[in-house]
Amino acid sequence: MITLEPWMMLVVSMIIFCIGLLGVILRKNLLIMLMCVELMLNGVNLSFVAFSKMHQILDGHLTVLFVMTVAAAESAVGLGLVIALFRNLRTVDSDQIQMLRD
Amino acid sequence: METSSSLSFLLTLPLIGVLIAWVMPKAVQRLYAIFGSALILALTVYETSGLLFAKSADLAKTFVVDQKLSWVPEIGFSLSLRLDSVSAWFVVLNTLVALVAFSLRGVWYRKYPRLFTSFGFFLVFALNAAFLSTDLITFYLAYEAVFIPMIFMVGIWGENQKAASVLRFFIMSFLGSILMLVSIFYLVYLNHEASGVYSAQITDLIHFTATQDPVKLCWPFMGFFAAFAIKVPLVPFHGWLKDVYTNAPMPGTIWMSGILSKLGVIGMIRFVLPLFPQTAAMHQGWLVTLAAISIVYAALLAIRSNDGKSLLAYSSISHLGFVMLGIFSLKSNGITAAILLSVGHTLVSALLFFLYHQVEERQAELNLESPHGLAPLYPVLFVSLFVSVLASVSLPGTLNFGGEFLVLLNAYPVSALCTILSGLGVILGAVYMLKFYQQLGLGSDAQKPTSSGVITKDIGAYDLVLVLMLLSVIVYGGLQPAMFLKGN
Amino acid sequence: MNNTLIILLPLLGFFINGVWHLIASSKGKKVSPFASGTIATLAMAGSFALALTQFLKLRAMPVESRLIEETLFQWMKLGGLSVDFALRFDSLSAVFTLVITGVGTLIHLYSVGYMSDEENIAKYFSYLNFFCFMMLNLVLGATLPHVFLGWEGVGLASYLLIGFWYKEMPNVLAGQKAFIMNRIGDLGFLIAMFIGFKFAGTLDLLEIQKAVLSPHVVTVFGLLIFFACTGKSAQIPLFTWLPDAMAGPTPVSALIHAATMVTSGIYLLARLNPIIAASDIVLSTIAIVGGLTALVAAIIACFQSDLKKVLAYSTVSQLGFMFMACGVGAFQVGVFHVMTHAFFKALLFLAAGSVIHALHGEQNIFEMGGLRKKLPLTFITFTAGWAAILGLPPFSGFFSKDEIIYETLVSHHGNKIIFGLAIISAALTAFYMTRLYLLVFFGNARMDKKKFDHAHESPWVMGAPLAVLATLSLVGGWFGAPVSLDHGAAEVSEISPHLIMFVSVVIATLGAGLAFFKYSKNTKVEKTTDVFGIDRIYGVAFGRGLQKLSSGAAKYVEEWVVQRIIQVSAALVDLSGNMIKVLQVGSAQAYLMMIVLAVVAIFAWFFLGAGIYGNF
Amino acid sequence: MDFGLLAFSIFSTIAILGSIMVILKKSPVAAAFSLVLVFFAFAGLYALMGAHLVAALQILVYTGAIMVLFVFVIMLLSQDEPVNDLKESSGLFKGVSVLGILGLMGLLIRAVLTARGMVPTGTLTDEKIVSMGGNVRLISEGIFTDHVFHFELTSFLLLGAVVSTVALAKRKAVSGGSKA
Amino acid sequence: MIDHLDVMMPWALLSGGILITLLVSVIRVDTKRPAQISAVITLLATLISCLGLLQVPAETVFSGIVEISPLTHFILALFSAIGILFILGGDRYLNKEGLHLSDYYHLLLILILGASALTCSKDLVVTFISLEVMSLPAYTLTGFRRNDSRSNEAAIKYYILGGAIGAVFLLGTSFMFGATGSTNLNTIFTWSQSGHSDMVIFGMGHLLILIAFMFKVAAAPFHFWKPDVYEGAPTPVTGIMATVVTTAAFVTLVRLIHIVDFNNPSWATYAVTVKHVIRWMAALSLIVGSAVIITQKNLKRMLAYSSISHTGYLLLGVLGSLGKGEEIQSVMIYLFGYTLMTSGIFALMSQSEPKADTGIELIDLTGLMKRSPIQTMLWSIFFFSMAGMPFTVGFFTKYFVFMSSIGSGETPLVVLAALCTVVSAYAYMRPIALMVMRDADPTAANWNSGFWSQIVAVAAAAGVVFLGVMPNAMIQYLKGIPLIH
Repeated sequence: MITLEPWMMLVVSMIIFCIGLLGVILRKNLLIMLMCVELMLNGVNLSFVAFSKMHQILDGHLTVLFVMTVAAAESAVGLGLVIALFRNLRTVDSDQIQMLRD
Repeated sequence: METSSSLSFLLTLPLIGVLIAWVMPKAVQRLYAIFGSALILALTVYETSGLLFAKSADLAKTFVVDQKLSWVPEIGFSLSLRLDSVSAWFVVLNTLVALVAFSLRGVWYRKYPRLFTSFGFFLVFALNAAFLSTDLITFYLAYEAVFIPMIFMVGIWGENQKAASVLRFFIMSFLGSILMLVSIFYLVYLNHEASGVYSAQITDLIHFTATQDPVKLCWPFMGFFAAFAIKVPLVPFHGWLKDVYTNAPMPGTIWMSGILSKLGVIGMIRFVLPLFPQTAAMHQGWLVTLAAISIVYAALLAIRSNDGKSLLAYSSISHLGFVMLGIFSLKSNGITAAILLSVGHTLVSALLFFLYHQVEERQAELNLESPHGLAPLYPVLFVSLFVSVLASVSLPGTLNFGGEFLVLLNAYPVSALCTILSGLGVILGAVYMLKFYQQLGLGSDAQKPTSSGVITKDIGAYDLVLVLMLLSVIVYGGLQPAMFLKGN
Repeated sequence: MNNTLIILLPLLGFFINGVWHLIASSKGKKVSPFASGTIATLAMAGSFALALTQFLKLRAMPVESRLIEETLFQWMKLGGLSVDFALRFDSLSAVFTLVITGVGTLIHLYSVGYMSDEENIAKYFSYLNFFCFMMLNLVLGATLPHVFLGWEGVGLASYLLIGFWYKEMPNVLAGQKAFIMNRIGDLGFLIAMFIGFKFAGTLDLLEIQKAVLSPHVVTVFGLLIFFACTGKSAQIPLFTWLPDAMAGPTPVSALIHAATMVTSGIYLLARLNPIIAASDIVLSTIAIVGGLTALVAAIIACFQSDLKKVLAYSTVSQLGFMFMACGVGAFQVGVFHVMTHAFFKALLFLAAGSVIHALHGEQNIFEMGGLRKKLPLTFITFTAGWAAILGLPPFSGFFSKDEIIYETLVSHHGNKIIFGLAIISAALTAFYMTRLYLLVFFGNARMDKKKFDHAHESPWVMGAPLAVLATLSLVGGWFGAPVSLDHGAAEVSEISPHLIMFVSVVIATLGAGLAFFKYSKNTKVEKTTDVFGIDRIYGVAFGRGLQKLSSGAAKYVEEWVVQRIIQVSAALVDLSGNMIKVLQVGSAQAYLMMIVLAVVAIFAWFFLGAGIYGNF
Repeated sequence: MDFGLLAFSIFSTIAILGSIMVILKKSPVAAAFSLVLVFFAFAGLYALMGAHLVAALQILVYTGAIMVLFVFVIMLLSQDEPVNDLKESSGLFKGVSVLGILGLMGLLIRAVLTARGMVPTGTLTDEKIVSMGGNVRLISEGIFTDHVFHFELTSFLLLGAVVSTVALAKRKAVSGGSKA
Repeated sequence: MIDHLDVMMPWALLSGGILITLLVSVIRVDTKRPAQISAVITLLATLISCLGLLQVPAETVFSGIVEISPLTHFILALFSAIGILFILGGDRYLNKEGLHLSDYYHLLLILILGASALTCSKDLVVTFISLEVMSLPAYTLTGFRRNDSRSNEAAIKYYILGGAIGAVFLLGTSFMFGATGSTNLNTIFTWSQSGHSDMVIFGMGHLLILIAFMFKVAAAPFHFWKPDVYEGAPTPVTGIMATVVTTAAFVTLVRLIHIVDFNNPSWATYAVTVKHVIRWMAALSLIVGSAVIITQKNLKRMLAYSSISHTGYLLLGVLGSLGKGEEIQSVMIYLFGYTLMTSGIFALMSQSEPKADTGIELIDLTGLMKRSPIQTMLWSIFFFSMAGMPFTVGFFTKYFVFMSSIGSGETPLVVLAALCTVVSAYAYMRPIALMVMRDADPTAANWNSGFWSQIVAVAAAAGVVFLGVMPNAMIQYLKGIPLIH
């Protein structure tokens, strides 16, 4: 009988990671892009826990805690940047910010 | 062979010259530069007199000086200098060329004169270092360092198209030299693998390459060859030359054609042939062909040139082709003859550019398409110019004749066809050099310019003394080339 | 010491006059022609005197060891090559030295009068002295490079003197042409030296003759040497410069382009005669080329209207005779003709100069006529020269030319073709010389009346050399060739020399008669005709051809290949930069996509390369 | 099918569908709520693996803090109207991106599948964790013993984030600055 | 922890200094000077205490997750010095741009803290956190010109890409963790020394980590962010990124590459894979950097591409060091030299006063020779050094990199690098040509040498030339530093 095994979690985490990545690439709304970055981090978090489970250790859990903190800080800064941009350009569309090129 | 510390003064003196230039008032920079370089010249001749004037090659050997200063011992760099009868000539010529270049009057003594003088002395320093060094890395450093003042010299005091031309000059030369650098690294590395010592000493590397398969050494050989072929330059690596020669200020042109090109010569003699004797022998066929093509091709281009500087520039390539022919004969006699010829070429090209500048000072628009007939106005100047032209067409009795004759004599057994082809260069040389002289000096009845600010007098006393000095060396060397032929 | 002094005196004269000229001209002063000329002439006269004493010394020696050698210094030494700067005075050199210094002295003297109006007189004399110095180097030099030194040196002097009146560009260009055509020949000389050194291991003139060389090498060497001679001695194919060289002052033409320099080819062949004579191919080439040159030049001379040009082609033709002599192995005869030719041709030129001088520069023979009364001395001396070149006995030309014609028939290497060429050329010589003679001195005066009235006999400084040379033209042949070069000399032959003598005189008379018939009355103006168009062909081939080649090299190779390669590589780098830049679109998401693609590529590579990893 | 697998299937399906919704929803608010859904599903997955502390913090930090922040900003910037920005990109771009991501996903899954049957390096089975005082206790101990450097570093991270946010969000720029 | 206080002194000083600076700026809100002075004093103290500890042997603290070694002290000292240079050199620029906020100094200090933590981390999670500690201030500083949309844009791009790549790094960490059960580098290395069957997940994780740092050092094809970010960021921030961030990232990259025991035969095939990846990236970076640099007109973009090509050279050094840890000094020397010249260039760049707000264009340099010979000389020295001309430190940096990669059989790549050097040398000579050979364009920027920035530039130039002539001390010291293990 099939039972729940950590590798299944890993597969899910990979799928979530990739969906997050795809979201960052495809969405034009900066806020949604930021959300997708969170999605990626979540995917990785899941894999940490799954690996932790596999190895029968708890380090992965600890890591996830720190990642969460980092994610929070990062999204705060990200949102700050988006706000600053919005003040100047009145937009959160990533297509509007292609002045720097070549 | 003696070991002494007397060599380092050949490097320190010009550096001191650089420093003093910034103390001297701007108004006396020319005077200072002339006296400074003359003093260095005198000291250099004194220092090298044992080698220069030795009666025989064996006697000269006793005057060879070696000096090794530790520099960056961590990676085996050392400042290895060697003064032998080859480098002695180049070192002396270097200062002599500097003296000639410094003697020219022009915009460089009005605009940033201190910078000009210090660049000049720095060139002397870097070139001396390159000529004396027997450590490949040191040589490379000095070889590259020459660019720095040269770029600025063309850039600051040059003529119209200077930016493009100097960039092209820099990039092409840099391309060659960096390929050489990679080759040097490669050899140093291989030597390290074999002997466990990091050394770029030419002697060590020669020992090493002697044990190697010449086919394997093909690539490093090409790297070295590329650097020096571009520097000399050999056709078809000459694309940079004409523009930068014509756009450079005259002292820069004199430096470039007179002595910078000799970096390639000494590189071939000192490094390429000793390091890769068998590889060079493998490639001798096309090397000799390339030299012959350079001679004829550059001469053909010179015939068509209607600008004095570019004519002289092409003639420089053509004559250096003879030097290369002598070197690629791969015989010690041929190489000795090539050294003789490069001494001659240095003197003659410095002299020709110097005198051409004198003519230019007197008549601004010098187009070789029509005759100017200036000779009767400035008889002494034009007699000097004519004698220099004769030396350039290597009339017997001049230094260049001895060089070209001996080069061809030694190249003939290697490749009769290429020698005959090169011989055509002698004929073509007469064609364009006579054109050069005739269009400047002969023909129509010229009038002295009346506008102020233009020199209307014949060549000045100081300039005349300088010219006579060079001419006497050329003629003396033509009659007594034995002095220059003490082997390498 | 004397050998050295022989060459040093002209050198000294060169320096004195040269420096004098420079000082004077930079101060804007004029040099006295008399003083300057005296210095130059004295230098030459001293040289001549020394040469005479050396000659007498030589005569006193036993025949087989007639050689006075002086080594000044070692010139070049490199590896197996050792070249001394040495002067060798032997019989052959003696002839040439005496001719050079003797005739030279006379022409210097003549120039004092002829060039008295010249502004840069000191320069002129310094050049003349310089020429003599170089010419003496040529004939006294002991090694091939030394000969080459003189060889090029006389070319240079010739260049300078042809273009002496350098304000006229054609003169300069004529000089340039001479110099460059000579240089073409010199290339042969150079390569001959290389071959000589490669196979004989020496460049010493005596040693190289002793060297054992394979027939092949000898042939190539000889042909190259002869090629060099065609340049210097104006033979086919390199003869066209000589007529142009008449742009120089007439005494120069007399000295350089008639008496001395152009004969240095003969000198060289005679000097190297053992090697030259060792190859039949070389000899017959020389003979054929010489014969053809004699004929062609003679034909051209018949159609010239310029006084000096006629003489110039005549010189070419006479040089052809000398080469014919060498070509049939009769070197001593050739040298003999050099000597006699030096006398009478110098005389003819100087007399022509006297005519030109009298007519203030008029050179067209159809603008002359009837001058025999006006210029009696010139007329008489010219007559002597005329007779000599025609080969009328007992004038000097008779002896030498007759002997050449004889040798072409009877020598080992001679044959009927060469004989035929010689005979026809001799007839033509008589024709055009007589034509010239008649047009200048007889008939009506065809120039302006005023000009005719102004014409007057030259001063004594010009007259005296004429007289001396006329005498020499008369007696010069009586001594026979004072050298003994016995290679290929005629053996006992069934053809009597007297028969040939008779034939040649008859032929000369026929030619002269024909000319007399045509020109004694009829003085219809003839334009100069470029009979063979050789000059034109050369102009196209060398002048335009070289220009074309040069512009072709500049355009097609330099611009389209060399510079284009640089431009294209620069453009390629630039293009690649711009193409890579296309990816830099400015959108973070696009960047991320490219990163993803790169990651996928790396992982794919990892899996492909890592197929052996792990347990799958 | 046991409970774990069933719960896993449900939670993972919710998570995957929720994430897909995040990138498909036109309105940012809708996307944000989809994301919340995903976070909840993740909490469930964590709980399934016995990571109770992580599950709890997932809810607290992500859903409680980060997502609130997001929604707040969305509202602040009035970005709640739906915009179909997926249409804006070119088909090629989308196609290549999707293909690339699918490839990446395949490779990543291929890689993690090799982790099946991995030999555990630790010995902390569920039973042992319970015997040692539970998940939370062990983790907390870890934070203040072995991972104290992480902790301290994180404090500077937060400090940096605070300063950053302040610097960025300051309404008025000091124009001209002090021209000292 | 307390027993390591002696070696942790610089850290204590730095962290304490950050807090004090914060406090100071809260106390005196009206002026920014106190924060500036406090920051300089903090960095100075850190620098001095680091220099005092340069000879202390390496040891690990915090239960093996932080390694304190001469290298880390050296790097911290270097970072502090750079920090001081940029605070002083950028003073003028900040005033001019109205950016003179105390936040700038806080962020700068935190960035330096994060960067130095990155270099001494022996744990992947710590690496991740310190990466973020370094990156967050970097994002903010990039967007520090809040009223300039270009600056915003650059920050956002940097942030989006950096965040995504951070996740990628974390995924790699997770894979490593999954494969080995630990995130500690020593444990991972020990694990790799014994042959294991599940290498795929490990290798994948390793590659992910490498990719993340390749992104940080901007190796092609992960370089796209760099030109945009460089251009948009305020000039001193660009300078900080080019020096501190790049150096920290590179040192960490080298450390992370070597967590696999390449000498172990079971990793031979993987070693080849990694080598290929690095080789390709080096080649691409060289090509991209030097080919695009010649098309650039904006000075900062130019320097961005220049730094991409320098990344290529550095990767050559990394390649040379692969599997032989003792060879790594080529990278260190390169970084040191590169840092020196970049500091100088940015100090000079902050002296410009462009007339248009498009940033500093090449055209702004035209005719500088006439206006300011000293600045021209300084520019020339730095550009010559960039091109690797002799008698500048740039030559020696290239020397070591070339030597070490020739030593590992990468000669074709070195030839490519040499050719790229020529191409980029053209790009470096072009501004010199503009300065010297052209008259000033009417739209060219004014150049006013501020006191401090000039001192910084002169000091950097003196360092460049001195180390180009007498590199002994640098070589001796950096040779003696073991980077790995």
